[in-house]
Amino acid sequence: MAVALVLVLIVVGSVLFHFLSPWWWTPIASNWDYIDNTIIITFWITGVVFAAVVLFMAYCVFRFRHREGNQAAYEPENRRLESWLTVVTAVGVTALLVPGLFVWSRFVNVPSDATEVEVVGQQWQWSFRLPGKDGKLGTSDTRDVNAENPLGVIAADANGQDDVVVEAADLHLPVGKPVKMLLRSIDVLHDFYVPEFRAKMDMIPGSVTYFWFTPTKTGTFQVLCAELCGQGHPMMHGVVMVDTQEDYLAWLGQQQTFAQLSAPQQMGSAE
Amino acid sequence: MAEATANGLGQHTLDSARTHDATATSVTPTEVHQEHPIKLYLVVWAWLFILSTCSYLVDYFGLHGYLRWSLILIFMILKAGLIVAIFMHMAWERLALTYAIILPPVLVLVFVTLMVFEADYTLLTRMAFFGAGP
Amino acid sequence: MVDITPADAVPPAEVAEMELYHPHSWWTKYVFSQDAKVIAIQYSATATAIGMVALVLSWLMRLQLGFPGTFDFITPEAYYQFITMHGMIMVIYLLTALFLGGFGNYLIPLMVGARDMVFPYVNMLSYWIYLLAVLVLVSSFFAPGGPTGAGWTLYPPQAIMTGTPGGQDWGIILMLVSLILFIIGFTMGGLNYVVTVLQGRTRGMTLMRLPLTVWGIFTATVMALLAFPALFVACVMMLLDRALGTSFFMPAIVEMGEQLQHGGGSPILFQHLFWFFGHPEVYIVALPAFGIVSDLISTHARKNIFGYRMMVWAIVGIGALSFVVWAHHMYVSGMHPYFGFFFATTTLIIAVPTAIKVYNWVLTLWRGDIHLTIPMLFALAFIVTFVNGGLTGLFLGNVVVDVPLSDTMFVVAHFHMVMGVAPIIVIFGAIYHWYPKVTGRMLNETLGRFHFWVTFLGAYLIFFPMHYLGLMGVPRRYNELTDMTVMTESAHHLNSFISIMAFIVGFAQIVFLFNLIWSIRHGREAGGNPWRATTLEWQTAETPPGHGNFGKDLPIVYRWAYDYSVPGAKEDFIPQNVPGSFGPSREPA
Amino acid sequence: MAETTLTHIGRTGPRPAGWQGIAADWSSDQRAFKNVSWGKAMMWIFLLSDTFIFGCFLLSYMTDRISTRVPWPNPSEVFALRIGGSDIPLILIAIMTFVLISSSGTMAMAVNFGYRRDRRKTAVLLLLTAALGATFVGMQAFEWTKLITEGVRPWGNPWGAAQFGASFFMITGFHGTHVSIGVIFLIIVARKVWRGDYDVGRPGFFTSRRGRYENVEIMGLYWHFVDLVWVFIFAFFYLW
Ligand code: HEA
Ligand code: HEA
Ligand code: CUA
Ligand SMILES: [Cu+2]
Repeated sequence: MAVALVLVLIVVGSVLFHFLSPWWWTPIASNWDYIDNTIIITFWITGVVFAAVVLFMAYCVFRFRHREGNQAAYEPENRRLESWLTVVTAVGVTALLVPGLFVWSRFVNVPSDATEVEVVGQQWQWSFRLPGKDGKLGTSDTRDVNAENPLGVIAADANGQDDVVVEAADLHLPVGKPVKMLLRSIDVLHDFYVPEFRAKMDMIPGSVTYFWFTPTKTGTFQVLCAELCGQGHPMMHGVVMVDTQEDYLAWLGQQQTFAQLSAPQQMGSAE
Repeated sequence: MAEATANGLGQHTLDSARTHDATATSVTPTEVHQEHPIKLYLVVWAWLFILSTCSYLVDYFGLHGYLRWSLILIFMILKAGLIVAIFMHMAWERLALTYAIILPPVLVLVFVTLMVFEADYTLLTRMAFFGAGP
Repeated sequence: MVDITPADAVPPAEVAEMELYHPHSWWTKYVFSQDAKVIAIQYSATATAIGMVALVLSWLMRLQLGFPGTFDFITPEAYYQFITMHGMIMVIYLLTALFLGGFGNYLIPLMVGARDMVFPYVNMLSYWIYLLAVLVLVSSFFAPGGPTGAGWTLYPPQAIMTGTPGGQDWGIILMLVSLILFIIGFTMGGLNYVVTVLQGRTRGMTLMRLPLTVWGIFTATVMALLAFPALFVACVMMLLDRALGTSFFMPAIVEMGEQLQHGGGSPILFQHLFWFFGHPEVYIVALPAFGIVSDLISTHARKNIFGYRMMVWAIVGIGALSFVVWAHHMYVSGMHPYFGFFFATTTLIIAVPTAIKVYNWVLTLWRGDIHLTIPMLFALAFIVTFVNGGLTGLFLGNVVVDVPLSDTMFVVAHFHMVMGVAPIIVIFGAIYHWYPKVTGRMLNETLGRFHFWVTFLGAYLIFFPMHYLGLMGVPRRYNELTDMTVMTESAHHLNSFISIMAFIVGFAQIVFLFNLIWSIRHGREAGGNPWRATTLEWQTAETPPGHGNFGKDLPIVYRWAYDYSVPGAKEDFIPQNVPGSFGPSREPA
Repeated sequence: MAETTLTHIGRTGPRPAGWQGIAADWSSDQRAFKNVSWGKAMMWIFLLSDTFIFGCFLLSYMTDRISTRVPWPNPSEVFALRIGGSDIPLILIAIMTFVLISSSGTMAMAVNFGYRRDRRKTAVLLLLTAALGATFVGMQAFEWTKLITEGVRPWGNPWGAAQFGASFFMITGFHGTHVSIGVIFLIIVARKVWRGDYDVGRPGFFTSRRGRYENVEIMGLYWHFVDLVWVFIFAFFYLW
């Protein structure tokens, strides 16, 4: 009896907790509400299954608990029931998978009007690079990283000269424009994660990874590192500010390009 | 494989071992003798030499591209097949064992295939973002 | 085709009775023993001991998370060392060793009706190498720089760099060496378990008459033999990267402003190798639990397991499929983006055989005669926690849903529910179930019920709310949750609550350990078959079984392992070695 | 299915072949691999596990080689030997291949004579196999020395990708270790054959099981496997 009751309470408690607890995701600030919707679908399907299985179990424990003189039924198998259940499960799983795959294909295929922004991770800070006037990011090389060229932009690449370099500071993005985040690391694995944007992706040294999104709300958002990258990992916060177009341009105007940043050093070496 | 068992090469003890068992309910070790004519081994040996020479010649003549790769693979598979089938007596084992051993490596092949794509993708991003290479 | 085979028709023996190795001295009998049962106890004791270390580590982690800033000795370095060792010990040195080395050694020979493992000497070596691996692991706590803090996934490049504790000290090296030793030791044991099941069964014991426990352990062992090689290779290559300066996993890297000598390697290769091992590994610790719980449910519900044949195929199917889902741990690792489609599909397909197992467990309860003994309670708790954890696995498996949830506390909650709670609970149930066979005495019932309720409800309260932290976006592997916009005040309270529950649950384990030791002398005498179970281990002449397991003659098997409540039979169970047919012995062909 | 039922009841007679044979074997009692002893089954399964090890090694090498932008040294030139004034590509490797294949040949014949209970021939052939194996390891040592003097290191080499040396030393090293272990066991088995342990069924130290001539075959399985791996290494590392 007690056991059956506890099982029922577990289901009731879990469901109540789900609906009543104050712990829920942050308000979304990107176009990935598709993801939220998929999660909601998943919650419904799995929630129903969980409740059904545990309640059924509770019923069995209550109804078929041992009493003097009881005898269990002898029923090795029931093909019909088994295949029927298999089919239902397959349907449930498909209902989860299909929307998921559709959203994933959106997630990996970047719209052509997205602007590129490069994020560079290093222990334990974030830097950024924007393509500059030509709209193209120059190539980079970790071997070229040094105090003057912290992002390792290849100086010989003309595309790189006008790139805007934001070293260890906040990133600004214009609201409503799709961006493709190109993720690069010069030391270990990191992961660029803004909970409000829902999207995240690891950065791997020696390769460039990406994800894209469209910021839909202005405001200040915290960047978290979501891949263990050494003892400074939990401190590796950053800031992304989503601005209106004017604010964004104002900010952009104050930033320095790679050419500007490396100029004093070139003069210095000329002496 | 089935033919190999059927053509009577070796494994003549199989049947006798079973009848033997049947009569003696007591426990007797069944030892299966993999006896095959020595000549068979010599022939295989010779073939392995020939195939190795062929694969060596692929390099010696400096063949290139798909021709080279497909020849290498063909000779490799033939050699591996001979070793496993004849030298390791797989051809005369019962199919239960054969499949139990041959099938799982398919998982490695899946892994290999995926890693080909993965590695190509890595190379692609490296070329695109880091330039063609030092 | 269900053939109505006359139950007593058993083919004549075709395998030689093995000769036993007879111990000559106290040493060879109890220490360097070749008896699988002694080896099993050695394995279990070692695994439990090291498991307690991991439990204490989890307390320390929870101290830090629940009460941040209160405990100065838990530095970030120390925290990372704790989670790494906690995770690694729990998964490999506790669960894998306990299920395969412990339960496998004890139960396989007994359940298949063999005198011992096929190669007892190699089996013995297996344990000693395992012990060596554990000692190497423990030694890293005392090495300069402490154990590695790279997370149990040991991802390079950070695992071998200065920013990570133990990266440029001894920690990582000892960890890798210990893993390599573990794999070698395990392979020796694993070959024994597999060959014993395949080639060493008694007369009449067909594969389709094996108890599901054996099926679970057997399949898990086969998987381990095929999955551990990937870890072995990854460890060797990482060791070379660390010790010789090779660049298998190391691209060009700037470490704290210094250019390293490495170049051109592929960090993601390690991740693939690790998870090619790692995903099968999580099922390696799940399948034995699946098998054992099936037997517990069937025995204590006095009813045959429902859909035995499907259960077997589900185990085998899960085992095979789990080799093609590994990259679901890497959805956000930056691998080839199109892999997401493939791996999401395979991952969700695995839910189908798993679901079948769940259905069959609850359908076994249906119209059963449920005795709410302690093993049965644990079995019920297993179903609840496993279904809960498995269903959250579906969130993570669905690639796009994994994007926001990956590397958050949601993942931590998922895998604790499905691995840290569910199989551990099965272990407890199994210990309550088989302890009488091993020692001849029952465990104390009152302490047992206390242990059950605290562990089950406590663990559920620890890990169920934790999902919601992850949903909020709280990342895992953060020792400091301050300065974070996602961490609300109430979330901090939730964390403290979780920690308090963790201490309570941990305390219950100490009660359990006490029960284990106390009952060896003071438990109620059990007799040979206290649960009135059908499988062969309960039919031995002596309890605990002697060397050689079965006395003079090996048992002959006439039926499957689940003849409970057969209509027309005198008792509500018919042991496997009882000839003659009673009613419709409709065992699967 | 008729056969399945038959084996259940235990009638004798030839076991069915083909798919029916598989079903019959797996659904029979006592053992799934009929006519396969414990030792042999264990060796096969071990080799399967080992296949995964070598598979993973080769696949890691492949991944590293594909993903690096640095050109891969041309093995044909790297492993060339200067004989009589001209560079002959890969010649040493070719010879090593032939040596190893020959050892496989002698091993196969040793197994054969073992089953004919020809103690003398078996032992001699086993020793010959061991000698060829040792020669192989010796030549590998020579090759390593040569490359090391030419500047190949695990962390770099004069001609290109650093992973070249690393993969080379790792893969051939691991294979060489297998060969060396094989040589040791060959000598042990040869001694047992020579002493007649397998004729009288004397229990072995390692397994405490009675020795049988089948042990020679089990040894052979291992040895052929080592040769088999070399076939793949030769194709993928040296020729590709
Ligand atoms: C015992 C161990 C175990 C088991 C059995 C599972 C089972 C599953 N796991 Fe879990 N998992 C882990 C242990 C385990 N996992 C660990 C340790 C990690 C983290 C490692 C780390 O990063 O440190 C992890 C991480 C992990 C991830 C990666 C998350 C990330 O890092 O981003 C994913 C993603 O796909 C995943 C998925 C699944 C799925 C789909 C299952 C499925 O097999 C579950 C199937 C079961 C069910 C579905 C429930 C029963 C079914 C029904 C009742 C049927 C009804 C259902 C429907 C109709 C829909 N797991
Ligand atoms: C089987 C595996 C297992 C088990 C049992 C546990 C048990 C527990 N784990 Fe652990 N954990 C992992 C596997 C496991 N864990 C892994 C793989 C990681 C990831 C590491 C990484 O990120 O690298 C992790 C990480 C992890 C974290 C995340 C750290 C972080 O990301 O910052 C936390 C935090 O709360 C945590 C807490 C706990 C707690 C409170 C318990 C328990 O205290 C829960 C309650 C206790 C029990 C249910 C009983 C346990 C019984 C025993 C331990 C053994 C006794 C055995 C016998 C007597 C036979 N664990
Ligand atoms: Cu950067 Cu974690
Ligand atoms: Cu997984």
